[in-house]
Amino acid sequence: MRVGVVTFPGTLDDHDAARAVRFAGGEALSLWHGDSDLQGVAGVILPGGFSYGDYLRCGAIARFSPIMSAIIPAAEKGLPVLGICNGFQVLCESHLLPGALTRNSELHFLCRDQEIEIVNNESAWTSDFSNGERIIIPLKNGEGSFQCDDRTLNELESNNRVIARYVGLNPNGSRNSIAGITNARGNVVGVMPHPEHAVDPLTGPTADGLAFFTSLMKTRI
Amino acid sequence: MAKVIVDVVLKDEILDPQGDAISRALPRMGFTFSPTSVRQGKSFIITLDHEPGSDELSEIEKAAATLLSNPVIESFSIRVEN
Amino acid sequence: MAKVIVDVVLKDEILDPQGDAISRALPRMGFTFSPTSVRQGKSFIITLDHEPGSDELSEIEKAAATLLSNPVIESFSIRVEN
Amino acid sequence: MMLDTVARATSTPELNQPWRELGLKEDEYQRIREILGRRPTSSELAMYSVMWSEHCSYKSSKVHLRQFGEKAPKSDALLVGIGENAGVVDVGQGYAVTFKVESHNHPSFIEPYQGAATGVGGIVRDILTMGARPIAILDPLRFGPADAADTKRVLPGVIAGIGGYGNCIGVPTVGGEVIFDDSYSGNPLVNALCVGVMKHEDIKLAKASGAGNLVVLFGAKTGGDGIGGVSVLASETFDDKKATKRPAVQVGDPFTEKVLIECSLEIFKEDLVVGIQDLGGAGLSCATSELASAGTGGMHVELDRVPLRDANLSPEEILMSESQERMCAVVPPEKVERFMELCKKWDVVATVIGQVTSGKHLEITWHGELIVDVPPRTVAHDGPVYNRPFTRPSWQGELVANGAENLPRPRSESALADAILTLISSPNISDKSWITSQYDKYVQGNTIAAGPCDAAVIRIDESTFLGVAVATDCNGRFCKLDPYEGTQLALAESFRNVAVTGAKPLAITNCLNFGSPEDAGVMWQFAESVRALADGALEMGLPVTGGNVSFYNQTGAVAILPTPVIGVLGVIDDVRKAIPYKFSGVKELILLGETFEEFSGGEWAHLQGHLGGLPPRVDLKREMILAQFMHAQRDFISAAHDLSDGGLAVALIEMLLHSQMGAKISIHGDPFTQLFSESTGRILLAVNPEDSNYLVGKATDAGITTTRLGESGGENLEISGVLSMSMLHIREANQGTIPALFTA
Ligand SMILES: Nc1ncnc2c1ncn2[C@@H]1O[C@H](COP(=O)(O)OP(=O)(O)O)[C@@H](O)[C@H]1O
Ligand SMILES: [Mg+2]
Repeated sequence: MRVGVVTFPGTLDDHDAARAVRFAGGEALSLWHGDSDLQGVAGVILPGGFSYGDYLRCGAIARFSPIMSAIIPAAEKGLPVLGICNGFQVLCESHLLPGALTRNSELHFLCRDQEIEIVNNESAWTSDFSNGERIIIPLKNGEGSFQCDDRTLNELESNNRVIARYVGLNPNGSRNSIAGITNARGNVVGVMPHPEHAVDPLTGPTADGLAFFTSLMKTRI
Repeated sequence: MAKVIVDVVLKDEILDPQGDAISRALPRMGFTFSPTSVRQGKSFIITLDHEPGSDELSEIEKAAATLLSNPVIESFSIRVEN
Repeated sequence: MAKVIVDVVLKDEILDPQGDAISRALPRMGFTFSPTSVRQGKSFIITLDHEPGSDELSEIEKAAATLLSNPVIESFSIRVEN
Repeated sequence: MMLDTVARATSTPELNQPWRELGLKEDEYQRIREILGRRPTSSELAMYSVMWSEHCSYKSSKVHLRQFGEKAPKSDALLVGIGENAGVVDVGQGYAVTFKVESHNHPSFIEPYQGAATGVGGIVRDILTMGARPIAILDPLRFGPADAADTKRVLPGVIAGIGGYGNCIGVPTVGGEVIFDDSYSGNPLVNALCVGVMKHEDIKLAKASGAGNLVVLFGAKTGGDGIGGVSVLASETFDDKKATKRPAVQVGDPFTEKVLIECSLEIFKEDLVVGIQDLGGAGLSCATSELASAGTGGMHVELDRVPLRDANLSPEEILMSESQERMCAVVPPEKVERFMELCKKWDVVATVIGQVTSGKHLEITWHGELIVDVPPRTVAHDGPVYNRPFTRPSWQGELVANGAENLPRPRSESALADAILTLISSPNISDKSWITSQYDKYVQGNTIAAGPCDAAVIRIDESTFLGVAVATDCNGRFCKLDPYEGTQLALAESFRNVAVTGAKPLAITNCLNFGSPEDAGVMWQFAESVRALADGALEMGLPVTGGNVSFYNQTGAVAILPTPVIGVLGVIDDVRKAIPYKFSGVKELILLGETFEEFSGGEWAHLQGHLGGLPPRVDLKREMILAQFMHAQRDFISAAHDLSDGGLAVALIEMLLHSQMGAKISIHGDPFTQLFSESTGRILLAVNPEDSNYLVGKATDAGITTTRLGESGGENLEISGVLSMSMLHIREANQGTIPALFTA
């Protein structure tokens, strides 16, 4: 299965995302921000980093790139898209996902091994987990606090659109300890911690993150 | 020459940890005025080499609404200085 | 009730990569107004439950000069809104 | 103001020039006149003044640094030595690794965030310039007392600045040091080390050769950053106080640097440059004169082509500007089109500003008029050389006579337990994760070990698992007591930190932070330190591949502790075999090395407010034996941790805390000495009980003293007959200090 990994100027974790796709048995294809051809990929990953320096707001400028103008309509039609960290921010800025990611409550960048609980295993990117499964993957960002208004929060909670929550102390002030969400259809997922950095215990805290990528391999499109 | 300033603030219901941190720091640093709240905002100072026409102002307003602020969490206002 | 707003901007001679990034993004996104520069600033909105007296304003000014801005690279101004 | 051309300089030989304001000495100014056979133009004066400054010319340190070449051991690993932007060593499989430390002390004191951020940016460009991908950053830091008000201003800003820059350019920050001492109150040290990796054939050098090749400036536009004093040249007369005020503070743009890294690496891959130099201190003056000087000498630059952020800059200011995120490349004409295409792809501004000529001079014009015409070597390499006087300070004798070995020692169970708690909760020893968690250690996906640990371990090849281990160290108190021994102790510790991972140490870099070279006592400390490092490197057979000297670190007349930070890099053939710092399950704990009554300059003495005596004795040969043992026996060692600050008590507790374990041990002899001595050449091992006899046998064969301490397990630290403490209690004491001091 071919999975596109987008590189914006300032993207940092594209190689890691591609490695994770390969570890999961897929083929990673690099997509350049300035192109608008998705080359027939079966899914797209927006990796972490600081697209366009994250100046203005995280993900704000990336949203207007040519590649996003191809991804947005495709995602609306059901193409699986996973946004990790900065990718999650881009998905929110693109209105493919609701809410926004804001400054961590402790006001500084935080890199640590974070326990999260998968609370919805019906999305395209979480089907290889079981519900309630607890995993440890790296969290690393300065603006990872998930915020939205009460109505949106209600909608997310009552429609089972939260896919993962932080376990224990809320690391960044996210509402309801939300670590990741999905769109109504379940094909677009945003997650703040980094599953692509947990596919090999040699370089990550665990290999727990791999299931995000193997989930896609099992998704029927 | 003119400056068009777009002020962006977080909506009231959105958590503002930076504003809160400042509220907490003020008394610690010996300041005695006691605000009911402190919020941190952003501003964009757009300098033009001429007075902006109404077309330009409405373009700037569009930029403010789409690029410079995120309507999900922020609101904005525009002022012109000469 | 009153709002005292402290506007903080980078001094003119200090590089503002954020402002520059916005300048570059505008034409790419199809905006046609062409600023000579875009600078990004910060603002602190201090809400009080009363009109600030002159003592309070001078305290706020002191806070602006020490806590809210970094005099090495930034300058500030204060405005009061009711 | 009238443009000061070469023609004008020739016709107005007596014009008064502000050489003194620019920091030149009278004889230095006269030498410039002799070299040129006329007075310099204001642009030439700007170039010479900054290139002949202490920072750029190493005029006070040169005579000493020569020892690194003179005493250099034979090393097959050394591919590029001192003199280039950074040294390069061969790590096998066709890979080469480059690493270097640099200081950004003074800027970080003025503006902690930007000072530290641009420090990281600068060292990363030095590494990139060698043709390498930057793969790791380490940050040796020194601050005033942890509870001082100014430390609360400086430290959080420095940490945020390092993280803000390193995280954003996607290079993991994986190690370093955080040390507090009074002497750094008005002069914190912000050093940054960067490691880069490349294939042998990709090594790039900073030289401009081949007449007709083009000089291309690429990266950020040039603004008025960091040109401070030089702006006097731009004023009507140099005593005109209205001189434009330029910011001394440079602001970093990590996004531009990230793009510059990717763009440069693509340019290197297609072999489009014959020489390349980053723009750091002294900006274009340095880059053009160094490139030309290292090449055949001739270069012509049209300065008015330099893209500007501030259109009002004068030519002198453009030459001096220290705007960040800029590089200068020498490109053959037939390759320039492709070069420009790649820059366009990454949205990097690139401009041809000149070309290499067949002449011997660096000529710079401004709108067609000649404003600089100099032999580039005289600017870049033939600066003044000072043989500054140095003498052992008169107070040194009294200082070393007063050893900490004579202080009253804790003896009772409760006094020993208190001493342990005080030690592990003290700012120097306490847990630094509040700091390290602000750094992205995972980016690039090759981090095998990152701080807190002895050495960072980074994989450089995903298929063969080749990797490197890097550490930095320095105990400035030891160096104050004896700069020679202290420097070798720093070398020994850094070396041992690499060795405990099982890596083979390969090369040394250094950042020599000292007070004023005009103080004969400081100069003595410096001379001793360099002599010690050169001797030590020779004894250990490791090349010093580069480094940096930072002088004038003092507040008023009081110098900082002499702080020669030593970095050691080692190679690991298979990172899967790297010895970790933590273990799980029940292990036997074994101490390698001998313990003597050595407390002077140590952490316990420091907490008693005491500094005096002689530092621990160092034995580099023993360190080498230990390293060989660790490498040879790595398959039988579950975890290892080197003993340093705070001795066995601290090393044991750190290892247990990270492994979430307690332990039951017994010690023989004076418990205080066993627990708190800082004798060097010691390593704590955790091994599977079934391997312990074998290991102890092997160590004994190698001539290494071993002590079987006991076993891990339980929830307490029990030292039989001495004390018992709850690990939970210990953890709280260890972890609370830094967050309590620095959380906003
Ligand atoms: N303490 C030192 N030990 C070894 N080499 C040094 C030391 N200080 C400076 N050097 C070497 O001198 C050369 C010039 O240093 P520097 O001017 O700092 O380089 P750059 O401008 O590229 O940062 C480099 O090769 C550097 O490694
Ligand atoms: Mg350099």
